[in-house]
Amino acid sequence: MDILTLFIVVPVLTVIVLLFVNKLEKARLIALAGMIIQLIMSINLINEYMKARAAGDHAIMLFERNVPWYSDFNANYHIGVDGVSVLMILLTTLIVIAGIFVSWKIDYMPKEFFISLIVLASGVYGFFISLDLFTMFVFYEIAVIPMYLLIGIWGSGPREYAAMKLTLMLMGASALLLVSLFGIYYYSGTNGMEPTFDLMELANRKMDFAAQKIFYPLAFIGFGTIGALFPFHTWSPDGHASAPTAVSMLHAGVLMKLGGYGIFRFIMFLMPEGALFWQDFFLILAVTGVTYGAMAAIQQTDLKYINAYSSVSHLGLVLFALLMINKTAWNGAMLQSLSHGFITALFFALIGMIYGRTHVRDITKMTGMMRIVPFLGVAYVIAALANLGLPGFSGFVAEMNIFMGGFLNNDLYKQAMTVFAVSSIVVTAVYMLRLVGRMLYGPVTTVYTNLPKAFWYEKVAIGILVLFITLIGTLPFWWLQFIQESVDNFIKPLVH
Amino acid sequence: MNTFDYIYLVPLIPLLMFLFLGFTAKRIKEPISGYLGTAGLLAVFILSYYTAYRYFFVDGIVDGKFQQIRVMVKEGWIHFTDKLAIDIGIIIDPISVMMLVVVSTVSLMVHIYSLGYMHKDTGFSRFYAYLSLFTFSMLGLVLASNLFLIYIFWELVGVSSYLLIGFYFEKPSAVSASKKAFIVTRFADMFFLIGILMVGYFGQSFDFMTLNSDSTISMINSWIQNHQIFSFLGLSIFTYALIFVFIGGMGKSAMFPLHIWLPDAMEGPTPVSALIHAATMVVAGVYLVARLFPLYYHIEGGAALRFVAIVGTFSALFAAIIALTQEDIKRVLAFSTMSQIGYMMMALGVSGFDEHEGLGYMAGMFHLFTHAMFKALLFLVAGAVIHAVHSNFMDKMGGLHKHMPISSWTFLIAALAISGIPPFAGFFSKDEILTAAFEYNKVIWFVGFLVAGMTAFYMFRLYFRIFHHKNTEYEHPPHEAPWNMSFALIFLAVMTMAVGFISFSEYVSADLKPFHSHIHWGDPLVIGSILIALTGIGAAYLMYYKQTEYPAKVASGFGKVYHWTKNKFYMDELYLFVTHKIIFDKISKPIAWFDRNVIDGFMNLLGVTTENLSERIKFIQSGRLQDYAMYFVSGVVAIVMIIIYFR
Amino acid sequence: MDMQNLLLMRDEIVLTAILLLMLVAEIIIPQKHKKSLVHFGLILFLIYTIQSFFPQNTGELFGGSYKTYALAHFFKAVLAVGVMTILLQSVEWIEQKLLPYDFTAEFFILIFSSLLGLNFMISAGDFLMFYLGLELSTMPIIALSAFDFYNHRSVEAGIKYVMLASVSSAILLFGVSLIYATTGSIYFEAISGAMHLPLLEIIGLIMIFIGIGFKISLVPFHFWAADVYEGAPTVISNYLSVISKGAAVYVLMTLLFVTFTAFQKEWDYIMYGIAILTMFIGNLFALRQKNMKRFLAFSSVAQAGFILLALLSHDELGVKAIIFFLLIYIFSNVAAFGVVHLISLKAGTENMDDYNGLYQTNPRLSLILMIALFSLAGIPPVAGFFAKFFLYSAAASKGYYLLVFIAVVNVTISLYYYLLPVRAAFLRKSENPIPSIKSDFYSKISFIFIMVGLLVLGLYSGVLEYISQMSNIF
Amino acid sequence: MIEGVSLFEILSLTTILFFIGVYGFLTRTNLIAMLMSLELMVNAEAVNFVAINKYLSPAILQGQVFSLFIIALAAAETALALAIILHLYRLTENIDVKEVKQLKY
Repeated sequence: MDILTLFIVVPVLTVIVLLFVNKLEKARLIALAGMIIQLIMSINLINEYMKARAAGDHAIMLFERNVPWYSDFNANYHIGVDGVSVLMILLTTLIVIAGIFVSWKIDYMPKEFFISLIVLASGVYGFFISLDLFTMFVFYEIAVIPMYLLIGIWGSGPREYAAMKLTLMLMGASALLLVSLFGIYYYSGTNGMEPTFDLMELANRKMDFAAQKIFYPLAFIGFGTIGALFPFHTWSPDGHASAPTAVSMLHAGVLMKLGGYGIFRFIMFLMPEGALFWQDFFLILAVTGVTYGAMAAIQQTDLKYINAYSSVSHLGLVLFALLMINKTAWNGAMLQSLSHGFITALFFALIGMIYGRTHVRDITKMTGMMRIVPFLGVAYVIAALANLGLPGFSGFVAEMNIFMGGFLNNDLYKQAMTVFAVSSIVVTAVYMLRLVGRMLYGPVTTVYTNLPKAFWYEKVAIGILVLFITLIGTLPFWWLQFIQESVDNFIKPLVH
Repeated sequence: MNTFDYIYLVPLIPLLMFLFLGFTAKRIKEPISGYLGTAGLLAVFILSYYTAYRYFFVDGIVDGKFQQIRVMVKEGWIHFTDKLAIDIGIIIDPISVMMLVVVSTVSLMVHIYSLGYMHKDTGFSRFYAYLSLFTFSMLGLVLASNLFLIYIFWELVGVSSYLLIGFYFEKPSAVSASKKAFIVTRFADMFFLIGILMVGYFGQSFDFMTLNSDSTISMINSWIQNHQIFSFLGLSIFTYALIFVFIGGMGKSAMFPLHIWLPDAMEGPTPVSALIHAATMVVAGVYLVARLFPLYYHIEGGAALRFVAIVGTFSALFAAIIALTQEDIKRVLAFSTMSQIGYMMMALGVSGFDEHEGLGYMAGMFHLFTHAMFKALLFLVAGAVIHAVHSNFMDKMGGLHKHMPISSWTFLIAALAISGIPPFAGFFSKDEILTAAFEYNKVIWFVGFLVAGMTAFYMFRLYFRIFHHKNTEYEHPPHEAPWNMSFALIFLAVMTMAVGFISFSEYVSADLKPFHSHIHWGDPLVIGSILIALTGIGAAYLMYYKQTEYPAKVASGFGKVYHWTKNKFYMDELYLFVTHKIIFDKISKPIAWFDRNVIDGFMNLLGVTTENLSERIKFIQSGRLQDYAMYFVSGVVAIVMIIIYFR
Repeated sequence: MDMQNLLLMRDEIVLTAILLLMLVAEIIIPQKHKKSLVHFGLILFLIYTIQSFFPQNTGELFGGSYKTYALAHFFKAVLAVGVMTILLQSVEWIEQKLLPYDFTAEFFILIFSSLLGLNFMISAGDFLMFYLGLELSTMPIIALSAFDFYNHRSVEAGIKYVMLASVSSAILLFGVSLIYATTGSIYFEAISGAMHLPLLEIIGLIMIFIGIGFKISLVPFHFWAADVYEGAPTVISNYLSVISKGAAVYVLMTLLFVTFTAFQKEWDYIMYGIAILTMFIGNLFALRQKNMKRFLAFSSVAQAGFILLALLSHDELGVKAIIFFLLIYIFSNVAAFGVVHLISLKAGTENMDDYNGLYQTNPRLSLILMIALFSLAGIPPVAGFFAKFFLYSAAASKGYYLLVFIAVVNVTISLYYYLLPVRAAFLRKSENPIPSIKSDFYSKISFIFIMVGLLVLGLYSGVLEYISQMSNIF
Repeated sequence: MIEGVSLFEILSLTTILFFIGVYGFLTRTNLIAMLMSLELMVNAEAVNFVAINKYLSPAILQGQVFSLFIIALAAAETALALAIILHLYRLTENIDVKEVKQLKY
């Protein structure tokens, strides 16, 4: 059992154990225990990874393991990590832990809740470690489908509708992805070679340009949909609004990152000419998404909708950066994925906590929360500031990398696009401060005067997230060292 | 040059203080937190003055030129490319050291002052935490050795200003004011950021010493020569980069038209106004231009610098006019601040580069220095008055001279200083600005000249109406401020009287070479500026020393103009219109609608159509056996037909 | 023609034997012990199932009108397993509904004979054998689908089925006669040797394929399916939807890939269209259904459409994909029908709305239902995903990317309605949910077996490799 | 082998017969009548086989054997169908196919 497979085995075991308990107290402890093990393993993984790199192991992927699975399809269980995936795994672990703490007091079907949550997580882990398109796709779908139950059962509002819409849109997107996977697979089989799903193997084979032109957009939209690419983002507002807290956290924090990650790891890497061919077109979509999401967020009054649209805007930046094909921007993209993961998770956690107290998510209906729940209030202000890209928090470093990278392209069109994207920082400030001003500041709403202060488990969850937001924001070079080398490897096919 | 290695302590101390106070804000109560904060600032104060001494008098100057020393704290905090990186470094040169002195002095005074002013305030500890945060950011800003680093601290001072303006966050006006301040400056910062990106892209560096070096400048200039196409309205793209950077400065320094946040910012506690919105943060724009002065001066023959001059001059005039008519004393001071900063910008704009040419530059810095002192003093006095009277409005005041003499005298000193009456600080700096302007352009000089008069007038209008004018009956008679507040006032008053006599040009100059400049007392310019100031004061005396009907007469005489000025030329309304009526209603709302109804609607439409379709075609499955058989047979026939046809 | 050769048709012989034994048992077992007939039948069939896994040497009999080979043998075993699970699930139903009327033995006999027919059909070497197998497999099921006496729906199902089946077999026969006319033989080898595709022959082939398509319930020959499935006893619908359909697919595959290879080009056009039609029609009709049996009927129509994707690639890959899919499809569908059957038997409802809040009262059943439906929808890690994946890749390998695209779009549609029962069972709540159901020992066994199958078959690639060893039938 | 009658004539006859059957099946509403038209189709094929056998490959008797089986199976089919129809009659006092439409949509 190698160091990476454990990341899937442990959740599965956790689920199996969970099957035999019923009480909330037991369930949450078991779930937590399983995830703590994951955390230890993640930290150990980072440690091992740094050791290996320090020892001068410059392989693209480390800790590789390649077990033939469906050998007559050349579909292998091929896993391995590089800097980015290591960080993504850490992100996942932390957010799942935070999610467990947030849903510490979940009353309705707790066992099933934690089971689905961890199944989802295991899918995500698998996605991040897999180096084989087949394996990747399997894990991708495993990660997507539990959302239906999670939103449908524990959600609020029009949960059935939202869950169905989310599932169908994501599955439809993955359908597009599937088609282009077949394209990649069979076009790798030309000139006498066995077709293969193996990423590293495919990298050595040159895919036909005509084919790339067809299959790249399919794949890009397939991944883009879960990454909230502009016209295909519409599942996310409803989905987030209806989802229970922990799920929104995990979904916006981790699941939506699958899009950018997949494009970075698989699509652009395997279809470079296609990427360059479609670059300008998708760039327009991405930039539109950035400003559009921010603009739409101004009008929202529901906390979760504000965040959903802000996610559209910020993940738009990830896609934008990926499309600005150069190293700085890509560093920014990956950093932004991490940063947005933590920030948005923090947001949804806080929203969940406030909603749990006031049972209202409409910012016009509550004021002066700062006085009532100071801890949450301060945390919310921190989250807001981090989200609008205040230096010292993770958002800033990521966005600066993205903008700088975008502007470094020696191409007026891209620079103009960058300027466009930069404008989003103002709009972000507008809706964030509007939210803070309306909800946290101002005179206290008397209805809510005697709400409970933050509980210890809530503080733990928030603490974890804030800690990492500041860690990224203040020590970007530490995180970038992981990202850079992986970006250097994966951008090679695209830059000549 | 490792003599300045300790310098990183200067910003570090307030940072640690902020973290400590921030985390313990609940537990540590007044006044311990206050004392802690002040102690920290005292340390900073001492360090700064020591640094100034070391730099200016011991080892700053090498063969007749002040050295620019860079102390690197963290190389490559972020590596964009191998050339472009955010290095966390500290630059030590005349202006940064000078700013160091300004910031630490004013900040320390404000800390001491607030011990009294914020007494018995629920957010006492929070206040000191914020103050430390701001001081940290401001020190970082002045010491930053890297354009991007300056942007970082730029944002940080912005947010600490936001927090401090919104300090009384249960007051809606304060909340909206803080929001306004942050968003307007943020809007400017967007241009700043774009400017930075462009400068980095063309200049291939973010480091000030590299950017300001002759090699870079010549490189850029030659680039401009070879790429005429990259120009717009005859100015090259790099000039626009500089202008964008300057727009960032306009935002922070409340230059027209981005000044609208400054008056509202007066919602914050008065010490904050003194520290942030009078002495330190608002001059960041001036400092920024001074930082990049070689670029501004040399690129395309200083095209960007002309823009600076024009903006500065206009803002100076614009603000002075508005200040004439305001009723809220803090607003008057705010507009006077704006006007004075306009002055500084003007000074930089009209400045040359080397030796005596650089007079304007020197004068601008000098004015920044002196202005910090007396404007802080003015605000603090205003704070003391408000503290005593519990109101911001002049007509609630009057005849306070006998109640609070210290305040009155210190205010008088400051007022004289700002009006440019010798021997007070303001006179020297302002006079040199006018001299420089005169050499550069008569119109600008004349505007400056006019503004000097207006300044004198509205300052003394303020003075008289607060301290003399009429004998208002107060329900609980106002009394002199407590010792700690008075101490700050007196200290700053002393500074105001003293600093004018520093021969500033010995230390600060555009090309870092000290030169000698002195006042020609016989010079008509000097006489003129003194005279205009005196006339202003005289007019104020006539109109406001005693209650007279002149003011009403004059106001009615001006008629509409008066109303326009009183309403600050309706700038706020204009902005409100643009943001709410246009951006929110005409752009953002439609987008939100579009998203909910068109895009989302389309996705739902897909689902609905599918269901409708399945409802529509259900008749096929009619349940009638013979229909099925019919379909069956016709299916066979159809297939056969197709095959026959396609074959 | 000695015993040794005769053993080639061991499966059929054993099946016939147990069939006769059943008959005898029915006669000799006294009235009061009739109950034991059920166990007797089960045991007999278990024996058959087990033996069908023993290896068997291949060859042909009766001058090539019967031939057996590894894949055929394996597929018969698969069918046997399927029937076995169905029988296990139907025990309780038999005891409730059939014992009183003393129809136990008949039920077993009919099922066995139908399976016998399918076996013959699978290993038919000429049209006569094929036709006999077809009829032999159809008629008992017709009888069974009308087995639920005094229930108008059941009888109606019977009538519809018998009429349409006869029409289709008539058309098939006509086609056969045309082929016979053009090639002068009814033996597959001879025919494929003598084929030169005059129009008459093509028409004949089309008629034949349509006759088979009727059993697979391809659009527009699927109309009987929904009605019969709904009307017939659930056990029978289950059998129809998986066993006879599976066998028919297998036969179509062999005929297309091996025998009438000359006809592939023309047929592919048609199949392309039919596949799209079948998927869309099946899905669109399934969307609306409230009756679970009808719902599954249409879903299985749509599934048939997916199978055609693999039929478009005339190579080993296609064979592999189809056999693997059929295997897993049998498992998933049997599971789904099993749950529906159990609920309709115990709670007397087949309406989806009555499933609301099922999870609260019957967590296990709802889990089984969910896994089965996920497998049908093709969601990992359940086996169905892998089966579908290989179907697509079989089609994609021949460059039918557009068709694959349409197929995955249809998967998305189908996902919608497969989630509806899940929604009812898990998301919805209800005041009077279906009371907790105590399932009997046999169905427990079958469910456990199926669940293990569904979860293991996909993740463990051994099965596919085993199939691919014998998938070279060309 | 009948003198003066070519295979073509016979085949056209059977084809006509077959389609008459189809027509009848589609039009008659009485189930029994439908059964009869079914019989027509099947018999047409039986004749087909015999004739083709006789004319084209008289050596091997595949076709005739086939037709024998067809007849047998047709009988079986009819029996089954009749049984069910009878059953329907017992339930609903008529055998009009138009009434058989409970299961639909």
